Amino acid sequence: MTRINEPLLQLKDVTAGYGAGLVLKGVNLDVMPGQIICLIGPNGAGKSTVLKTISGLLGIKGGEVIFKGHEISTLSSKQRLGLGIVHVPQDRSLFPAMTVWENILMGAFILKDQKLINERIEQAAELFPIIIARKNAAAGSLSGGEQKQVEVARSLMLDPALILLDEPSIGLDPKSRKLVFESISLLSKAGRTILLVEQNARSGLAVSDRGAVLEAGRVALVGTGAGLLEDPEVSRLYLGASSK
Amino acid sequence: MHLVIQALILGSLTGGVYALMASGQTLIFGIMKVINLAQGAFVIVASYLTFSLFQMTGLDPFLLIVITTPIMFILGVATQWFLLKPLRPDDAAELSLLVTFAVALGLEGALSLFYKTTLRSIMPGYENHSWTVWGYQVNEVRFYAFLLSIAMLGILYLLLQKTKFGRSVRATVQNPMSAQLLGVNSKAVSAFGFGLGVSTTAAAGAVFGLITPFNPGSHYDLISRLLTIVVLGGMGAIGGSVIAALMMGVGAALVSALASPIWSDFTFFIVLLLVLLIRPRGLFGAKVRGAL
Amino acid sequence: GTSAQAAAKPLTIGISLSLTGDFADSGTAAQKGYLLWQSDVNKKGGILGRKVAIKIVNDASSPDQVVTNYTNLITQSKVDIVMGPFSSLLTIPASRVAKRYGYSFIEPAGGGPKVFLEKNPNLFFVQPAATTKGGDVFADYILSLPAASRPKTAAYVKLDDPFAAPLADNIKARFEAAGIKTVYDQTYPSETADMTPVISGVAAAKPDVMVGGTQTADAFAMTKAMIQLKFNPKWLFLSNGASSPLEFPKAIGLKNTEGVFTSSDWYPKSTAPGTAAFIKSYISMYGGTAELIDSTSAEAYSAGTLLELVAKKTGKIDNKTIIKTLHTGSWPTLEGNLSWNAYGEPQGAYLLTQWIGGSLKTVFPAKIAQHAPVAPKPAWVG
Amino acid sequence: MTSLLEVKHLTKRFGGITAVNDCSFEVQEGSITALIGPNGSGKTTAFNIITGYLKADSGSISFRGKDIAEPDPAKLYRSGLSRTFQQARIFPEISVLENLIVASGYSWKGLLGARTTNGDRKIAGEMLEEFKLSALADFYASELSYGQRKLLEFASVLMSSPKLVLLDEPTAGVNPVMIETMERHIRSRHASGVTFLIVEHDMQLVMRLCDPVIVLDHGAMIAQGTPTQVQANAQVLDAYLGS
Amino acid sequence: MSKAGIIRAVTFFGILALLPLGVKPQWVINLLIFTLMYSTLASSWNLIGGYAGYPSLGHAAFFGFGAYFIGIIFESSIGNGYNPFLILPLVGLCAGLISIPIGFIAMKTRKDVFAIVTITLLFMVQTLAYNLRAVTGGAQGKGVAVPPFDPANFGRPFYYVMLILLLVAMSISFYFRRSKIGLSLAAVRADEDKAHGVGIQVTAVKLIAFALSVGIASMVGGVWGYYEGFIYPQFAVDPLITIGMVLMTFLGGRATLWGPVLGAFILVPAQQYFAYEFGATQFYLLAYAAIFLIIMLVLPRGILPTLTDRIRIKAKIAVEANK
Ligand SMILES: Nc1ncnc2c1ncn2[C@@H]1O[C@H](COP(=O)(O)OP(=O)(O)OP(=O)(O)O)[C@@H](O)[C@H]1O
Ligand SMILES: Nc1ncnc2c1ncn2[C@@H]1O[C@H](COP(=O)(O)OP(=O)(O)OP(=O)(O)O)[C@@H](O)[C@H]1O
Ligand SMILES: [Mg+2]
Ligand SMILES: [Mg+2]
Repeated sequence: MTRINEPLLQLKDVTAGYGAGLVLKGVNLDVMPGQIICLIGPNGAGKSTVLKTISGLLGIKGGEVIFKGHEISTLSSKQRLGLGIVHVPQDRSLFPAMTVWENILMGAFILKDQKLINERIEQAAELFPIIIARKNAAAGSLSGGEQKQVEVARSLMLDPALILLDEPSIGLDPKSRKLVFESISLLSKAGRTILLVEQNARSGLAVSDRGAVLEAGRVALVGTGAGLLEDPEVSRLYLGASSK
Repeated sequence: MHLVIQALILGSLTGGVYALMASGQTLIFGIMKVINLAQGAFVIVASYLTFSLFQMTGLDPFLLIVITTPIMFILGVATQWFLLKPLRPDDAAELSLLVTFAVALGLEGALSLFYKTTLRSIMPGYENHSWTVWGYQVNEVRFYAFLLSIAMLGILYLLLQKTKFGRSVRATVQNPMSAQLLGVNSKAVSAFGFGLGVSTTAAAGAVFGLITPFNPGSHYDLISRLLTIVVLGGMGAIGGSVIAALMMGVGAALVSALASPIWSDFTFFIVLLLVLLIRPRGLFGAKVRGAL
Repeated sequence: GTSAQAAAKPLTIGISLSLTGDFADSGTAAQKGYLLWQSDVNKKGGILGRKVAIKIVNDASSPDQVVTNYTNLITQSKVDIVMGPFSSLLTIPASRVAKRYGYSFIEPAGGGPKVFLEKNPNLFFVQPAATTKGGDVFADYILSLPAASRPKTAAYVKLDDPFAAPLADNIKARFEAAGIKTVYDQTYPSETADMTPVISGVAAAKPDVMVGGTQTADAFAMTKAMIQLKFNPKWLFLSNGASSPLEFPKAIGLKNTEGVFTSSDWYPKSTAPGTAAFIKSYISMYGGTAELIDSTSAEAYSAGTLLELVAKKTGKIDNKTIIKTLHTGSWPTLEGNLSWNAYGEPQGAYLLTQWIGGSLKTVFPAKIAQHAPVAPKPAWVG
Repeated sequence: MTSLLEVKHLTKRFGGITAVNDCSFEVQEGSITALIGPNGSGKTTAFNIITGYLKADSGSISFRGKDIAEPDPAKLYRSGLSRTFQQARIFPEISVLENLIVASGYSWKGLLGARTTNGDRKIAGEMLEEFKLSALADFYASELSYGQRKLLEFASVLMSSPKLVLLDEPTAGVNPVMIETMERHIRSRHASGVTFLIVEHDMQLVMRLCDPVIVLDHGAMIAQGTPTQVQANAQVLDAYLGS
Repeated sequence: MSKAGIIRAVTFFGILALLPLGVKPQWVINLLIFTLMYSTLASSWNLIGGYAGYPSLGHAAFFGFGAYFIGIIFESSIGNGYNPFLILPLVGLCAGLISIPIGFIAMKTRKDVFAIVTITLLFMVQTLAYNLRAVTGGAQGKGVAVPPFDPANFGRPFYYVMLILLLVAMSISFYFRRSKIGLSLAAVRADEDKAHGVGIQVTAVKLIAFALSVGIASMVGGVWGYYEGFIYPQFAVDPLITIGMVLMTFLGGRATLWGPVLGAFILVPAQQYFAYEFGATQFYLLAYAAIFLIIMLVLPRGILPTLTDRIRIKAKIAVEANK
């Protein structure tokens, strides 16, 4: 991948909402290739909504979503997936009545090459042994954290250009959380671009190249991950004072 | 004793026929979460199709299944695409009840226009043949239907559990949003799955037309039985619905032959109630962790 | 002036029929009979110079709709006369509406005991006898046989409805009194689609004669079950369904009909007055052959005929006249000579018919028989 | 201090998995006890059993000194035990405000009264204000974001007057600033005598707030003590915190 | 109640109460009787099927119970014709009492299973109606004595009784919406386990809703049996009656006050009119099905909820604009 100074993904004045009201009121955001960018902000600011407009779960009402130089906002989710955009949503996204194994296979739904699939499963299993250990368990019977682990493992089945991770650390125990953040760094090192939403903002910003603060449907602030972490104003408003 | 054994034979054969009808219903109800009140009407449509094709071509009704299956499939896909898909996902399960009821009425109306309401039977000449085995009568058509239903159920089971398509159907139903995110064309898959459920009525319709006289209104009697079988078996559990259909067939036959037909359905309903009270998810319904 | 105008005004007759739903089959047959009569009577110049205009509406086999329909016909469409519906179950609510507004109620299809218990003097049932007496003629025939060749044992299988079951029970009472042993007696509910378990029970009891109190679909299903189970009693009587010249062979195969007894009010070979003309005009209107005419059509046609006869006799056609006139004398129709008791129960008898050589033939009473009864019944063809 | 909740030899199996394995612990009245452990260690299952949503295979539970033979969620709630769910469970088809009112618990007589009284609205309104949800008061709860749902559920347990509150990962997905608000509420309730049992993976919060800390692994208790003790425990480091 | 609501209710009931005094044709009254009958049935079904989300398919069993109750007591004599109406509260009370153990058992299951359990109940009651011949007359049916009302105004008493029953059903419906019972039912509908867990008297409110619901249905059944004059098992305990009330409720809008009434006022006249006018051409089923599908596709959540949702969304935009 060439590291030119052109963003992989660009949101230009994106407006979107559910039903009639607007949740996103003109979001502008550039995501550079190979970077990890962390989106933080209060609950209900519209972070998840931003990710949905990128992956195509939600149509936009105005503005542009540009991926590799092309406007993609009219494409279906499947087409966007074909372009290499993978989205791991915030809510539980496993198929509860299917086994863990079938869930993992579903992650590779658009792949045809069985060998490649097997390889990827092996790689994912190294990070998250649970997908082998609980292979035949119904995914819905797993504990919250276990499910999150399977979800993250599932997202590794594809080799996407852009990964949208919506709070991957929710429900994870400290050990697994560390693993997840490590694998995010690894993915990025392997050339993937990652748009991460985190409430666990300190951990999120720490692994990120850049950070952005979303407030009430608009991007209020952008900066480097470290820069935002240090900013006392950001700390007070978004990171909480007591946590360190 | 002779009577009991004969009733057992009759009951299991009839149960096989119902299992065939219920298989598609189970697929649609359990896997697609649609309470399809039109399944009985689809069976009758298939019976008429077979009837007409048989009259026109003289081909064996069992052979005609090859032709009627794709037709029923398309009918199912069209129903899903134009009438069920537009429903909002939140209340689709309940509203599908209404839509499919209207579809059933519409089909009944259309059939009455074309065929009038005369009772018809498909009569290839062997429809009433029976083998005499140790003094017991085994009806040929029902026996074939029994085999056919086992084969169909096997195919359905394999299709749903072991293939990529089957996985995508189940995935779409269990979590449409995340199926979409993984590249499943959930709209097409839903339509296809519904079509599949309806296409099983092709075989069921042929068999039904062979063993019972039917008219456009015959679907009313079918639907409550199909629903009960599906629920008793545990919604979506294909194997469960076979057992339930057999239970119903055998139970009804035994009570009819030994006690009185007027209490046979009653007995079956009592069984259903007891099963549901002890196992609210039906005989084979899986217990899920749910929101805990 | 006014009388000529009144004469020119068509005579409107309102009828509600079950054209969809459970009873649609017979409802349609009745519709054919009514419309045929309308066409015939209008060809003759109508009734008393007035064209007959029949308004048929659908009750979809629903009792709510039948009440609505007769109320609408009488109070909205203001028809001159109403006639009866099909099914029989809808007859009672319908006849109550007619009576409320002083309308006569000539009805071709509601002949159950409760209909006559309504004590409705406006009602006239256009069949030879109350429906439940339909089997008496079969009992007459069996009991007319020499004691040695009579059946020794009998089975009764009957549909739980207001007509079929009492009909079979009437036969049973007569048989038992004559010493024919009952070896099987069961009622089955109307939604029984699969008759094989019941028939396997009958077969196990090995009766000489089997009496089926049947309606339509159940008669077909029952016969199919008998064929499948290879159960062939020496005498088989099916009260209804088997009497349908069109449907019965269609449903079970013509060859299998051989030897089945049933009872008829009207059938194509009937010698009742007007039959030939009726058949001719039926075929010219609907095509087909005489064999394909359902007796329900003849019943409906006869209901119309009664109006003609009343008008001819009295020179008037209004509800009061109809009611008063029909209560006296006897009235020749396709159904034979009809006369009624005070509450519309006809006082005649049915004919015993049997499927012989592919069609229904009268076999009893002997003096009008077209063929001798065939017994024992030949085996099923399969 | 006396123990408010006592769990003895609790065991729960699902097929081949032993989710809770002969587990015993106590929650002292007036404490803020933490229940921690790796994913799948049985914390939620223990909660589900204690609150009557699941039946234990064996073991006993006593609450307020009384043995609870057949835990029933409603009865337990009325006797002062309320909880939140790991995956926030709100009533999606009723409004955010009414979600709080429903959870406030009402008597038989109250059942016949008005759907929302002015008093209800005032108390619930204040609570929504605290969690920045007032603008959404009349919206369906199904329209909330993930974190807002967690906040709503948390707020709803504060609506009644419980003796013991069980919180299952209350802060997951909640903004750090809002976590502070939560913490404040927990402390103020605690000050007025409410006992808490909290499952939480946010160790900083646990260390700040809770004492004692109980650690589960594979369904069994492996450690118990003050935050500092637990943090230093080798087994805990290995199984849970990672070295 | 809001001012607009009071005006709406007073106008609606006012017009309906005065109508028979001006409108003489019995066919209109007859049509309105059936319309009011289904409005009441749908409103009563809404109590349990709409507010509580328990889709009962067994209401016709209680409807039939009411019909037979009246039929059995008044088989041979009814005095001045008004006695059957006076006994209706007793009918409702009995049905309500009977429903409590039934509901207690049936509502232990999940909601979709509940639908099947209740339809099973319906078929069981129908079977009993057929087979308990000594009481019900079995398949022979049971006649009710003919009321001695003036034919010119024959329908009027039935009309007013149906109207009163509708008023009762709608009042209960209104009360449900405005009381904590309604709020509790809404919670039960949304998440019953959780509702149980926050101390809501789940069983009690469900049983109250069920008992009131079937109590009203049974009273309507009583009036129906009397009006019809003759009761057969397959008509009195008829799945189509249940389906009718469900369809109307869904059409107008579940869990709303006016939805079920609206649904009935559209469907009943349409159905009866189509059957009367087009029935003979057999197009009636097609036309009926078509209307249905069109409404479902255009207003997928039922008429009222779709409309109020549009209004709500407008309000939401206004809120956003103010922010
Ligand atoms: N399905 C929906 N229907 C209607 N409104 C919604 C829906 N989902 C979210 N919203 C609204 O959109 C706004 C933004 O929601 P979003 O889920 O994007 O927030 P978020 O920033 O991801 O919050 P959180 O940190 O809590 O996950 C919220 O105010 C919420 O009320
Ligand atoms: N209904 C069930 N069927 C099968 N296994 C189950 C079921 N419920 C829980 N389990 C299993 O029991 C174990 C404990 O689950 P539990 O949800 O209690 O974990 P937890 O400690 O809450 O984990 P987390 O921190 O991830 O929420 C897990 O391995 C889980 O897979
Ligand atoms: Mg979010
Ligand atoms: Mg947990």
